[in-house]
Amino acid sequence: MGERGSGKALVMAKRDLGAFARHLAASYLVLAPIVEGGVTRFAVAGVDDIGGFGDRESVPAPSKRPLKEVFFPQEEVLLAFDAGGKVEVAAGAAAPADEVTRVAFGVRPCDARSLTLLDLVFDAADYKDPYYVGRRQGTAVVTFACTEPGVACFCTSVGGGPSDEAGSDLMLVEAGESYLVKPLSARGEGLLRGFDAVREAGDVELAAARDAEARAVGRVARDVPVDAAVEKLAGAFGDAVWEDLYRKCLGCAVCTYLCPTCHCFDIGDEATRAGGERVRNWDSCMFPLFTLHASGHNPRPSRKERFRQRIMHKFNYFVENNGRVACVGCGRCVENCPVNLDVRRVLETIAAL
Amino acid sequence: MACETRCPGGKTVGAVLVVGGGIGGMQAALDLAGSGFFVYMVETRPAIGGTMAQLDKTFPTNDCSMCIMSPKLVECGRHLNIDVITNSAVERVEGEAGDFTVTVVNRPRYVDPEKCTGCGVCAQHCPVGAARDTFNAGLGKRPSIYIDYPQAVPLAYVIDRDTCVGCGLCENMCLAGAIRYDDVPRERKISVGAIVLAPGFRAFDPSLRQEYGYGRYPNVVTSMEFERILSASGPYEGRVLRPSDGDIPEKIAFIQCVGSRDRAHGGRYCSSVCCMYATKEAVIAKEHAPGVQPTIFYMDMRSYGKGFDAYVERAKQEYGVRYVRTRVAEVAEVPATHNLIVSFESEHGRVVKEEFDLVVLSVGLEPPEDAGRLADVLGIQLDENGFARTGALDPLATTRPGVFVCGAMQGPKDIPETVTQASGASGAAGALLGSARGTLIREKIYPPEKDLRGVGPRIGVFICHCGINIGGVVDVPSVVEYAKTLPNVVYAERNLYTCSQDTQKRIQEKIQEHGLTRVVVASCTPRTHEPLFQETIREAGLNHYLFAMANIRDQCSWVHMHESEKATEKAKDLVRAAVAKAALLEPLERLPIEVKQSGLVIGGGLAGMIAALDLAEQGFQAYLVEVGPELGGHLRRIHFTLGGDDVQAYLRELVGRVMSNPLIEVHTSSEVKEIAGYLGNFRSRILDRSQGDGEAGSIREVEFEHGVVIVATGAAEFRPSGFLYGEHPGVMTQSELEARLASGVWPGHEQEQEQGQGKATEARGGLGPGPGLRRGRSVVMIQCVGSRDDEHDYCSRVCCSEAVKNAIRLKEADPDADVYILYRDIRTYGAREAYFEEARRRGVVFVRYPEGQMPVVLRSEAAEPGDGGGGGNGDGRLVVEVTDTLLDERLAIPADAVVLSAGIAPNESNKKVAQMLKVPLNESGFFLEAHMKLRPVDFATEGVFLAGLAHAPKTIDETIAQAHAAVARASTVLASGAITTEGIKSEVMKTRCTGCGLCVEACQYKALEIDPKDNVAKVNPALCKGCGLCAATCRCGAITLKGFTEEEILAEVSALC
Amino acid sequence: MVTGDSRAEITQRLRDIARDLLERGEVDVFIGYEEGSLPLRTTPAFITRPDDVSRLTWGALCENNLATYLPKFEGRVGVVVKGCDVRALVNLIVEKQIARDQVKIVGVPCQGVIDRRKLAGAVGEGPPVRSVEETDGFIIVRGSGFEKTIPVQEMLSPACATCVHPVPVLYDLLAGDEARSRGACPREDAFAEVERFAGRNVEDRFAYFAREIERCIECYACRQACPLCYCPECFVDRQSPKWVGRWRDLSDKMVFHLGRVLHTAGRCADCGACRRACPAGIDLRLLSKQMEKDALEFFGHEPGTDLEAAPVLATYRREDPDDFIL
Amino acid sequence: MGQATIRDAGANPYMPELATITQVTRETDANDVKTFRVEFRDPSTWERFRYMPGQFAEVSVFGVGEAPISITSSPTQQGYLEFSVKKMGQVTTALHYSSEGTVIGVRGPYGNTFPVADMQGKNIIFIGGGIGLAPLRSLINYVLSDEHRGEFGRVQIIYGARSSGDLVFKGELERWGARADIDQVVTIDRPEAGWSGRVGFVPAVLKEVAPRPEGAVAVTCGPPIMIKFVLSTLTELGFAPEQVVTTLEMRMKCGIGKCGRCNIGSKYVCRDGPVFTYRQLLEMPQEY
Repeated sequence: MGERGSGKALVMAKRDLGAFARHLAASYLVLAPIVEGGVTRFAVAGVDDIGGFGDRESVPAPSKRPLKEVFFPQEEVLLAFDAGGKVEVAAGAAAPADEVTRVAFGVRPCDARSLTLLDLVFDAADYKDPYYVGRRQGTAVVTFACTEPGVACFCTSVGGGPSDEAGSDLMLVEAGESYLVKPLSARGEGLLRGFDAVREAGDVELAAARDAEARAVGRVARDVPVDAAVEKLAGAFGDAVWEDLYRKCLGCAVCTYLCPTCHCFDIGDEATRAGGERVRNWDSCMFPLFTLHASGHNPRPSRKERFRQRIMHKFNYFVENNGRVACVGCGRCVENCPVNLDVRRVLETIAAL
Repeated sequence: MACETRCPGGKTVGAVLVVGGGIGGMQAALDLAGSGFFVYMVETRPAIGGTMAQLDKTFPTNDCSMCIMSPKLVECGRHLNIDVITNSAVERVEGEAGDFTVTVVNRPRYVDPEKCTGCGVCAQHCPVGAARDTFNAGLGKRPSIYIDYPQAVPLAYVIDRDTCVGCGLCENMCLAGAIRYDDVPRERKISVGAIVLAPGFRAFDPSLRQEYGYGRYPNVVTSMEFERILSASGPYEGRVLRPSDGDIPEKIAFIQCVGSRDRAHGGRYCSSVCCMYATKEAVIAKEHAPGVQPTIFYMDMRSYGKGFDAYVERAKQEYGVRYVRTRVAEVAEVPATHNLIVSFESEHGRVVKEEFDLVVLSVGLEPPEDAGRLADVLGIQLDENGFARTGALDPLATTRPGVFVCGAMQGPKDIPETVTQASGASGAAGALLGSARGTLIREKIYPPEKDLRGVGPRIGVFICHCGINIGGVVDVPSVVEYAKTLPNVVYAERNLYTCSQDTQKRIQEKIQEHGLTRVVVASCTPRTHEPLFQETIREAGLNHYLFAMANIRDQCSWVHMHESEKATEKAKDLVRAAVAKAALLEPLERLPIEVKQSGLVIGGGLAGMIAALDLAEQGFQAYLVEVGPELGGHLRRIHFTLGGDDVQAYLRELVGRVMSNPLIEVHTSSEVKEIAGYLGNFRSRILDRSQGDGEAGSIREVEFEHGVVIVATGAAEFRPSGFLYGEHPGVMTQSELEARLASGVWPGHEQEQEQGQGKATEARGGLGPGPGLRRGRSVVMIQCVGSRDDEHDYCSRVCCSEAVKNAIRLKEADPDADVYILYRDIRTYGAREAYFEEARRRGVVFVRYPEGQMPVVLRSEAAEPGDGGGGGNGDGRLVVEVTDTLLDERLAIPADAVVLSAGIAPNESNKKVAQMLKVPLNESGFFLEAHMKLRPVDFATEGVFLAGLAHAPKTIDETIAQAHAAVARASTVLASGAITTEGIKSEVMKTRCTGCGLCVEACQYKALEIDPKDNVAKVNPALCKGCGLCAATCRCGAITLKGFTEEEILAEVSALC
Repeated sequence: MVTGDSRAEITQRLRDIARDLLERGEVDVFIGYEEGSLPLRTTPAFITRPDDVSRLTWGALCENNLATYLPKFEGRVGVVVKGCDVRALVNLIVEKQIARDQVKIVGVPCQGVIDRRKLAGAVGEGPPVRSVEETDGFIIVRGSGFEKTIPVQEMLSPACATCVHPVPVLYDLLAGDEARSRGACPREDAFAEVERFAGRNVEDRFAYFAREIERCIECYACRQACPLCYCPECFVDRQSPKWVGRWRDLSDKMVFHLGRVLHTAGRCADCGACRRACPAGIDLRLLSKQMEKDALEFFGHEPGTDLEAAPVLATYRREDPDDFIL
Repeated sequence: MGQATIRDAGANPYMPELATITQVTRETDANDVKTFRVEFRDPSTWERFRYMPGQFAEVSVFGVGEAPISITSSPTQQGYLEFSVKKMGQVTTALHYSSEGTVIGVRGPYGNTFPVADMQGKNIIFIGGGIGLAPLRSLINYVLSDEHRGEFGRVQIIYGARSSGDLVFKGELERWGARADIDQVVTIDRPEAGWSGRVGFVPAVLKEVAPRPEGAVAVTCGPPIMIKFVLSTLTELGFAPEQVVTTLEMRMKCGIGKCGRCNIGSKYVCRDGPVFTYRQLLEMPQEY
């Protein structure tokens, strides 16, 4: 988002991360991956949470819940109305913001990349979603390059990578005892304003960062033939392969809800006697109700069609409309599928058609 | 049918005259009209309703009397085939059974009932305000132009010319122009085939008992006056106050047997109901004014009916009602306070004087005022007490063919007995007139249902004041105003009594006027009143089910009696919920179902045989299934009645009639294996072993289809344990004694014959010498063996009379014999009291033993070997040890025979039958009827009826009446050949159904099955009773109960949140 | 104690059985387990050709309850079941979701399955596990720069600890030796955990469930993984009436979870599928276990052990106790 | 297809305009279809709300929810909008229970429009079934309006319903039928007492009437099964897929191409539709 930063790489000592956290917390609302009941999600974080981020030996790849909920929460009130017929935008719903008030901190590159995909939907040319756009404009994204990608990761297969810069305003890359600090936008630079514990990066740090990046890229285990799959999918709608592929799918929404790029939603009213609210919630193409008509007709009546829709939408329809696959390879759907229905294997199967 | 033989002249008129519009008359009229006869109901008072309309509550359920009765009132009032002729009397009866011509004289009412709207403006302006209010038992005052009570049917005013000053104000005020000062008596001739008498009773006039001071002391009131005091619609609006000063009395004395069991002043008979109504009044008084301390002075506690003992027990334990066994000698007034001093003898013989604030005289029931005149007009005989004479074996028939009787006219009785007899009498009349069934009735034609498809809800709300019942607690006008603000409500109003006939008309007018598409009534309970209102809106063209009810009485004013404001808020909540539900209501369809015109009678005892015969005589096929090898049941063990009728001869005659009736198919040694189906369309399978058991091919499996089931499985004498029963040949039960007496096992037989009493003796089965009982010796009877104890919480009702009967027999045979009856209460209710008296007169010794101290039967230490005889078989003589409460002494009575008055125990097999039919048993193991008071022979399960000992212990005449009643009720179903199902039914949504079949298991009515084709559940709408169990069972939410859809219920609930 | 040998043995038996069933044409599909795409995972395998039976595997990581695929299954199917799985399958037969003659039940005497959450805890934070090896009662996990050997018995799913029927109560074929199954939990110990929990005060108990349920993201993986949740339309999805609001606050989530527990009460035999499927790790076992206990105590009903017994809470008998209702 | 209206990017697209129901017309005998005429409470709304035939709006009953409903009035009829609604789900039921004076929410117009420009100078054949006449009615009245009538050739209307009671817009059908510049055939599925018009299913009637494809455009809307047979009949009659226009129905929530519900292939019915040519349909997955 916004204009590109100067690109001048800086460096800060790892031990100064706490100070940086305090610096950020002084001016912004900081949202960082917090563990709640065993589930990591982006939530308002304290200085210790942020400062401790770098102390972890190695941060396990992406938070369980995706970054998208910072911008597109699972449930949000769009409008409020009263019995007298007054309708207004719900209090607290984000209006377009002129300045950055929030920082998403400790974001992984795949999640940051997902924002550039969501932008295509919510910040489209014809209709803009003011709730998303407002939060997006008001939130800077501070990303940590991955050094130890997870076993389910396949970011490199979808155009991303452990140090992919897309969607980030500021990126921190581990370089020995320091972090290489890369401002990627004016907003990223803004975050550093007034923070003194950075200096310009030297060759040693740059080299160390490069090494770490290369190592990380090497650790992204799978090379998924995404392009081949995308190509095959164009003609695969009617293929018998779906019959085998969907079979073990349970039809739950784990993959779509935890996906950083899935963005389907539902709108409904909640009434009280005095009025009510119009509420938006995540929805999932995996649910039969998603497409069920009031007449009882369902264009996608079985799990097979719904499973196909998910794959087709991400790797075919979205590509047709936007030129990009709607996947950042974060591996959440792979990791969390109750039956280990691995999208990478699905793509491999399709590519092999 | 039977008419050809019974109705001389062959002409049979398909109409019946019912004399009396009380609960008995109404029940008889409704049953008759329901089974195809036109009914003329003649009532002397200006409105029907009778005594029950005056009662506050009814025992033993404490139901509000008016509340349970008013649906019947209204139904009578609006029934197409009941002509209610009030303010009238029967003047002449000519003709004979099958074709009577009756002259009815219509006394002037001075108000045209066709024109009167019941608005009451006339009464408001009547200058006379102090006429004696007869409805309120004289406690209140009323104008000269009046109605008895607000729900009166017909709702038309009447002028009491005795007090009317003739000012003409009412005529001036009446917008309807209904006043007719010049009204004159009119005669009307009606033609009927039979007559049912139900004129009720007259309360004993207690001023005849000078010593109790009634009429002199203001605070001595009759039980009926007290009933009105308790009633919310009474003179004190339900507050317990005493007449002298309007204070709340603390100590209230109830004096029993005022005019009953009293040779000197009233009837010799027991009035049967006073013990219970006094208990009820004591309990209700206590509920109304918790500070009240009621004391009931009684002689014997005659709580002999079903559930009555438990009721009295509750009165004692829960309400602290005090019971004192004594006969009150005198009541005197303390002039300064108008308090009353009650003098009585304590149990131990001391004279005690106790001061009370109020004395209630439990007055007895006497024959109705014009019983004598009626008897003359109708040409029937009265008995020695002035009640209609009937036979013990034909309790509903008067001495004139074609004239039947029911209720208190036949003898004192309570409401269920009356209702039973009323149905029974209507059944008997129906049997007489079977061939003319349906010839004179008119069919109800409804206006077409309005097409409301897609029309949004326009709701009308009618909120009932119900006297002070609701209005005394809930601020009804504010609820009305509130209702007007609710969504979809286009009209709201309050009514004094929403259930009254004029309000029904009003609701219909409002439906038309405001284009209402849904109606909400906020009043009492849908259980009693929903059908009434549904009928009302249907007559206005709305589907029955576009109706919702808010129960702001039971669920609001009653339970929040002391929190008026909160109750008002709650009433609003309840109305809001009902309105929310009403908005979603959809029209539902009632389906017609064909009815097989036949009945299965389970049990071939007295009740079963009578029922089968009645069915046959009414023209329906009967299948009579008896488990034993012979017909007769318990009756086979009874040889004579109290009055001396030869029961066995009667039984032989009855069996003969049953066996020879071509419409009765008898299966003895047979067992019902399976009953499937539903009202109108049952299908049963029985195993008939009458051709032998076990041999190949001898067991026949028979199947038949039938429209109704009558459960008459009977009961048996309890088989005692202890008392040396079965161990000593001198210990026997009453029926065993009776068998011996019948076969003449008594010395002195010859002597009696010599004395010229042979004829009588012969008629009584012939007494002769035999083992076990010898002249000049002692017989001890022990009452309540297997009754009123820990295992049997009920009174067996018949044992006292049986003991008295057999004791008299023994004394007749040998006046020197010592006959003892050890008892707790002697319950010779009704006319049986005379036999109790006779027994005492003959020297039978009655010894009362205390609660919980059963007499003990021992072998005598000093056996007298020389005695010989049947008893002297080496077992020795018997000694009965008992504590005499009167003497407060332990007695040891030597006995050569001990007779155990064993109770009536329910059949074990009842459980199986209950399960097959899905009908309930009560805690004692007897079948539980649909409603203790007003549906005594019906089950909640439609098409299944009940008679005889299977219901509860009862006497022969009661059993006979009940059997007639069961068939009368059944014939309301069978007669029309078709019935209409309820609209509330389950519906399966196929797309949600998984075919798991759990609903099939859950359904108690076998209304569901899995359709094998598409593997989803399917409802049989004819079988579905709309109970909703399947809907609750279905996890997938595939089953909806129409009329109670989840949307509707949730709308109701969320309206409350 | 499971041994490497018995794992291999059972795997071989399963393959033989599957091959046999498919070759004889007794089943159209054989559902078992195969190696998964991640180190700690196996995945359901739908085998239709005898040649593919070699994909089948067996081990302590075979966690899924395959009975969940059976409702309204078209054609004849063979399915591998553990002791707990088959109890769900019995329910499905009782509830007519699959015909007994359409399914070949291949039982495995169960030695318990690994709880991945527990294992993750044992491995600790740090670099991810990249490979796993199962040997003689141990599981060896390896990642960049580390290797840990962990006893399988300590890693078992909590449901396994209270399992009273490790050997399937119903099967057509048994792939293994009954004697080698994990010892059954003594009946009296099966409910120790819920009894302890029930002893806590009501606030504590509520707080526990509130904490669990708060994490729910309404992905309905628990429902979808549950073999007993086969309603064509779940009550949470109903639009008319709408039982569950869209505000998705705690009470709505509670309605779902508690409603689901009640719908499976008297049927659920604690296979643990819901808990395993949940991405938020919500544990409602205590509640469903309590239901199991109540069904047993009040009605003498042990879910999924009797083909003749209908779900106890969906049927009514006069003699059913009701004194606990009020 | 016509160009979708692009709204002011700064506006909140979820914010409905308030409109008052000013007239409710019962359409069918069963009263399961009603036409609601609504007027914006704020007249300036009309400046933002410019629509063309084929477009729809998200209509909301506050407290119940929103539903996409095609606009059945023609932009040539000014000062009000009309929606014909069949009682189906929650919102439509709530609408049915709303009376005149009720304030509802309307946001839109959404979706593309009938390709009015491409139809210029051509004969137009309207083929409707049941409530499917509602979107066509907008275009019919547009075409028949004084200001536009000259831009189009002959107009043919083939309309059918299950029974005479299920026909909608009966008054207009009569007026159209009376016009000389229109060939109109109204049919019902089964014979019926008192019905003197044609009997038979719409595709069969279409086959009989056999409109000529030359210089013509067929516009059809109705139940899916009818559309299926109408499309094949038109093909038989020689209509090229490009000459056939229909509108699709899909479950929708946002109306602005975001919520994902109405996605068919790479199209979003709310944004890229609801009007599609048969050609386009042939290129889309059969998931509607």
